[in-house]
Amino acid sequence: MRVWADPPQKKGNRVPRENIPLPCRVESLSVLSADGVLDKDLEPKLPEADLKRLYRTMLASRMLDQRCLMLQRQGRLGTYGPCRGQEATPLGVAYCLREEDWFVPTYRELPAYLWRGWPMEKHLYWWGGSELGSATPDGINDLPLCVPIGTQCQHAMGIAWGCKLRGDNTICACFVGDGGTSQGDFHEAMNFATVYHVPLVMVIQNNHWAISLPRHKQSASQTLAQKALAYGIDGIQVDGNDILAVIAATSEAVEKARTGGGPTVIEAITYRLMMHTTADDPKKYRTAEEVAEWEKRDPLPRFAGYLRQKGILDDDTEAAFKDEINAEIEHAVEIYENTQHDPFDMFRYMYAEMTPELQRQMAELKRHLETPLPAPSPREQAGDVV
Amino acid sequence: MRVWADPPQKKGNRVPRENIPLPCRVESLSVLSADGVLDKDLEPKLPEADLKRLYRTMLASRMLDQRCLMLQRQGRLGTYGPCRGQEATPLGVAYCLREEDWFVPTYRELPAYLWRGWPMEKHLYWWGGSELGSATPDGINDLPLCVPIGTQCQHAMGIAWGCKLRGDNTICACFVGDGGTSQGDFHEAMNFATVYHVPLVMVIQNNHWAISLPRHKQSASQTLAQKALAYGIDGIQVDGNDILAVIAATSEAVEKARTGGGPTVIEAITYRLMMHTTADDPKKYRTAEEVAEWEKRDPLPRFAGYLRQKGILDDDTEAAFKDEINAEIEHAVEIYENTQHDPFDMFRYMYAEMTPELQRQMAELKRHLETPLPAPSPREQAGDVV
Amino acid sequence: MAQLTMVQALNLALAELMRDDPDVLVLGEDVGVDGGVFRVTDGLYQEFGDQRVIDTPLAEAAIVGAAIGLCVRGFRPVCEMQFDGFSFPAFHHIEGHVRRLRNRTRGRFTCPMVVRMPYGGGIRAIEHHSEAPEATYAHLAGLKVVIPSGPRNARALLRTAVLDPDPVIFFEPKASYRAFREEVPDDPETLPIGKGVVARAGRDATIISYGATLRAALEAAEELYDEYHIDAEVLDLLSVAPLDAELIHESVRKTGRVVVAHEAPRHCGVGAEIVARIVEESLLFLEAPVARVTGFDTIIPFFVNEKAYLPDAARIVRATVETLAF
Amino acid sequence: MAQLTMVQALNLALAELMRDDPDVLVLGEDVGVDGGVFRVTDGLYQEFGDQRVIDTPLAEAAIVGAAIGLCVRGFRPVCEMQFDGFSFPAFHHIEGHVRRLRNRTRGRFTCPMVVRMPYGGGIRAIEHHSEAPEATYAHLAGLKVVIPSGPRNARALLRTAVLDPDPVIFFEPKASYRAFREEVPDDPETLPIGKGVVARAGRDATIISYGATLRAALEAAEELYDEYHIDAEVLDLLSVAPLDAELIHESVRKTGRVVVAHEAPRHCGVGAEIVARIVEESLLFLEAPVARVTGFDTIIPFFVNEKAYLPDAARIVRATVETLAF
Ligand SMILES: Cc1ncc(C[n+]2csc(CCOP(=O)(O)OP(=O)(O)O)c2C)c(N)n1
Ligand SMILES: Cc1ncc(C[n+]2csc(CCOP(=O)(O)OP(=O)(O)O)c2C)c(N)n1
Ligand SMILES: [Mg+2]
Ligand SMILES: [Mg+2]
Repeated sequence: MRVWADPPQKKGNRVPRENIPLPCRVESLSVLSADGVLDKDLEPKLPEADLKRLYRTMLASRMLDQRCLMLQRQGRLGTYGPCRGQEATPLGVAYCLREEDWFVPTYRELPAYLWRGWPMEKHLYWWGGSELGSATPDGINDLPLCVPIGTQCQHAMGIAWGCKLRGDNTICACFVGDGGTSQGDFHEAMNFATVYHVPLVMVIQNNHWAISLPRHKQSASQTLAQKALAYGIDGIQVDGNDILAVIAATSEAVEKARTGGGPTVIEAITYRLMMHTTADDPKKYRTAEEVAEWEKRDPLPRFAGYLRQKGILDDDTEAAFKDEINAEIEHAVEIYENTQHDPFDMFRYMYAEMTPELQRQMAELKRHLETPLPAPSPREQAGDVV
Repeated sequence: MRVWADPPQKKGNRVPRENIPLPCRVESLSVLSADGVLDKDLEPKLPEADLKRLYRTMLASRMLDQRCLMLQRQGRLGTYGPCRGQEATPLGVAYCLREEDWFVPTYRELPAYLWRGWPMEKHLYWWGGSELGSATPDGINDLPLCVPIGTQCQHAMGIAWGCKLRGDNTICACFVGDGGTSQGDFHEAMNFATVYHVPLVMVIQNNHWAISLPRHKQSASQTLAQKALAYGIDGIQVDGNDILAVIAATSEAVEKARTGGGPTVIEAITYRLMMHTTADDPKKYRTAEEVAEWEKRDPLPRFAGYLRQKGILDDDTEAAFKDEINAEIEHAVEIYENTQHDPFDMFRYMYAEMTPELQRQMAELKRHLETPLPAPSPREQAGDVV
Repeated sequence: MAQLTMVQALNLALAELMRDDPDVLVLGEDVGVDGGVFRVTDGLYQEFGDQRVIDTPLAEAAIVGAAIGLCVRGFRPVCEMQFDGFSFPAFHHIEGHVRRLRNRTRGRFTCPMVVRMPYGGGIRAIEHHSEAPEATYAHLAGLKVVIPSGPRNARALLRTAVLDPDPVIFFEPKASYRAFREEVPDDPETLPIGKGVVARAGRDATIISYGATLRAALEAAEELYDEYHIDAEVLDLLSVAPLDAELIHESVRKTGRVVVAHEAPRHCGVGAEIVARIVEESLLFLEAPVARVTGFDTIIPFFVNEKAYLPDAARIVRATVETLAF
Repeated sequence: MAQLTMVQALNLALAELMRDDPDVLVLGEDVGVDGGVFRVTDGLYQEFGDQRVIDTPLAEAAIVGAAIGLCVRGFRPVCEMQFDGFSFPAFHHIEGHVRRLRNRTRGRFTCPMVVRMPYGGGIRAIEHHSEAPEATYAHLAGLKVVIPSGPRNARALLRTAVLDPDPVIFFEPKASYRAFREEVPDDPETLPIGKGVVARAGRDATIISYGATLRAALEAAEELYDEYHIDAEVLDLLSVAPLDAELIHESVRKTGRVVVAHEAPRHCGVGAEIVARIVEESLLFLEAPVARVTGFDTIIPFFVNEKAYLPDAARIVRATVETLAF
């Protein structure tokens, strides 16, 4: 019965098939190009005050980021993961949210945190090794920095689902990296999000690298936006260093989510200008030329140029911003460095009520830390004691 | 600094964007329709002997499946998961493989196993609760039935990758259910498969149900074939009850894989005619009408009709097949029911060499099973013993 | 009062909880229209609708991951893992987030969720449907791990678990799902998590167990009494994290002889922790080594050989008699 | 002979193994061009190329899942999990397949893979980068779980692990990665898996430890000797599955006093298993309760408070002195 031979095959020419037209597509959007050319048709019309505030926040993020690198080098902070060059996307997305909306970051969204009102010292606490940095301030609807790649997509999907079930008109925005799209969690979250049609805006920050792995080795797909097609929704690619494009795309996605239109996938094209973290040496895997190329597309000067052209920003304002921000940073560093940390906190937040065993362990540690070691024994010689 | 107001939004009209054309598409294929209409242009030209053997295998699968249901009802088998109605896809796929190719099933691919030479008693062992059923026979390159949904995709991807690294011209075919596509494992496996361009044929058996969950609640995408687009490759949907279409699509995918063209995703549209397993009551979640509708598309009579029309099958041959198969099944049941199982085997296959602790535990069990319990104690009264 | 199986008792508990609190949601594979593959959620979909009893796509990580988000939004999700063997795709969420969220955010966000799963062997199942992974979860600080042994305590503990402000892994011994019925009172009850009970009082030896193995322990105790005149005390732990050390010490200090019985593998199992605790605070009362009657350090065999793996009354009897003879 | 750090010694072992056997592959995140975030795979990509040293996309389940398939095709994959906290997305493959494939197929297919991961605290890392999950893996029958403590045994054990016909979880104590150097002989060595060693001989008490905590144990032993005239024996287990029970019994029967020290949480940790084994076969030699000096049953604190969590020499000294005073 078991006879093996190659089944006959039409070599080369494909059996003709019918094309299945799909209602979803992948598109791209850019408003303000790297060399400052503005597409006036697409330009979102933002109030001057907002534009100013956005710029100030982007600058604050840049300066705090820079300061953190310095603190790290001075041994005053732990390993640090900078976000330089990626400010436009998180900031643009945060701008499109309401205060009561929910925001789920990965770990490179400092400008969004600043925009949403996190005090700067929180950032220092986190990278300085304290849970104070991940204790979301009361009244802010954000999850804290948290690094297990991809998992946050599921949490954001659950939050968005909760928003829908609560019916309170809130939505959730979530960030994930190009690397993060390879995780099963990303896939499962997008599948649930589309099945339950929840108000989720999933922003892929494609910064071209996942530590040392370049984007083209992360996925064989032409774009990351097209991951959306697997779930039957549109994908969109935006210039992630162009805050105007980010705002244009996100505000539509937020509006769609809020009005029952379900989730959106936005791929924001950007670039990590610095090392992955201070423990990383990017020279091992990428060229200085590549980085230089992307320096030209830096979102900060690009945004500044736009604002100056519009007469919203001038040297005086910029200088005033810098002074204020420097003072804010100094203040935050002072708070950070003068905070006492209580090791017993490790026992206190495990459960609403401490278990008997944890009480016992806490007492054990207390006794150890507070009682000196027993006095050296009077026994004559080692080995004779038992 | 923190001022919250709705950012201005263009209500309703979308910012114009550029479409990104993608080089991949989703297509569909059917050769022999449910009512027996044949698309002569698409008909794969198979040798008569092969067609006969295919039919005989399909019939054998159907009969063994039926017999297993009966054995289960008689308490001679454990919970059983039938594959009635889904025979065409696994069989068509197995037909396109060479003996030395690799085959990774989920748990409804009985006809493929029979085609690839698994003795029938293996199937009985597995559903009868013995590891003998999952011990792949020597010389057959198949993974055994194994139920953690989706995980097999990763193993198949790894095998296909191994095929590529070995350079031995082999490929791997893998099955996954409609439910299985929701698992992160499916996504990660397809991502790796496309990144490493491995010779993998991933067949999604969309049988419309994952236990009680209908296909449309499993994913919001129009097709499951379009999951392929997320990885930058084509997807194809075939009529999975049409063995000719399955063979046409698979043989191309196999050829493509073998010649370095990388992975393919095939969605085979089929239907689970019976319960999920014998522990399941499908009346709780689907209508008799729906099942009746799919009975009409049963792959077995459809294939029979085609063969009869071609003069390859007649009543005599059919009757002879049935007699032979019945005898084979009887033989297998006899082997199955007369096999002694050694509980100590549980210790023997944990490691190449048994660890000291396992030896100790095995001795403990041996002593327990082979030594009678201590004689009742002569102590006068409970409670006085210590 | 009604005579209920454990499945019915759990179903009752869920219905009561969902009636009491609109924020209690049930989600999982086949929990809705189908009522769960073991029928624990039977009828809930009909009573509470598809916004509260949710049939999910097939992805355990997403079920638990979504539940984390739902907790953040103030819900109390009860997740079902269809079988013990299928909770592991969600393991990185349970390990990495569920048990940590309160600590990470210093209490700002918490995870008052319950992850229910049928648990253990003895139902003639195929591979991956008979595991007992309680030690795996008990080792993860921040979780509570509960294992009822009968209909009445199952219903009471599930209620406590859902009302608990912290995450609870709730193992349902599937061999006990329909094995026997118990009187279950009309009004909802609770039982404290972290407290065991004396399932049978005795003076000569302590048999410590939980879950489906408790029945074997009780059977063994009867046989020990009838055949060997040994009056064994049987403890039903009900929780394996936290562990009721007080209860254990009290009994051990009385009997001095201990047998621990569970169906999970031995190496680094809950039995080891029980021994370690006894040694820590009751060593001087111990008159014999503590015997561990457990599943072996193997894969639980497919069902034809499963009986040889699962601890039964005979193994417990032998161990107890030998412990007394030490 | 060369003076190597553990990172260098591990790197050497991998290079040697890859030179010996073309079927040995290394795969993981950033293991290739970058040489691994801890540089354990440094230079391998350059020497062996991208078909054998493979930078994978970011998905641990796929790394281990692929490795299963590669094993089926006869390769010997060495997978790197970038940190202990990130092995759990692959947990369902390790639990459900890696440790079961031999048993499932009655030996037809096997998983001779090694899953390496940096392990434990003490490097001022952020959350999820300092965990010690050895008990979680040790509880899974079918795996071997190895934890070296220094450059020389790391290199020898990694060699044994890769040559082993069964899957090995290989924990690399990251606090010891560069903390000190050791003489490493020119020729490849092996050390048997499942065998510990006496790291310091002594008569008065037994301190059982492994991994990075071993250094604290040795330091404690020095202090005990110098300050308290207690001559402690220190055991380095090197494997936690299988456990070297023989070595433990031998020492315990000599000293009668035992302290177990590991940085993983206590509840259902490896320490508990050690106590249970001692009680099983050496109870009568025990003159005092076995003290467990371990991480607490909490989330290991972010690094400013990490020191209070990790067992150090002082905690071991105190426990030993108290055990002797019992
Ligand atoms: C589950 C998991 N695996 C591995 C890591 C280690 N790791 C931290 S960041 C990173 C790369 C992430 O790349 P990407 O998602 O592109 O984000 P980016 O760092 O570029 O912002 C890796 C592998 C992790 N944090 N979580
Ligand atoms: C990881 C995992 N979760 C849950 C289950 C329980 N289960 C067995 S089959 C099944 C449905 C599978 O549906 P599908 O993939 O469509 O395959 P089909 O049964 O239709 O062939 C489920 C949920 C499982 N086996 N594995
Ligand atoms: Mg990136
Ligand atoms: Mg299906």
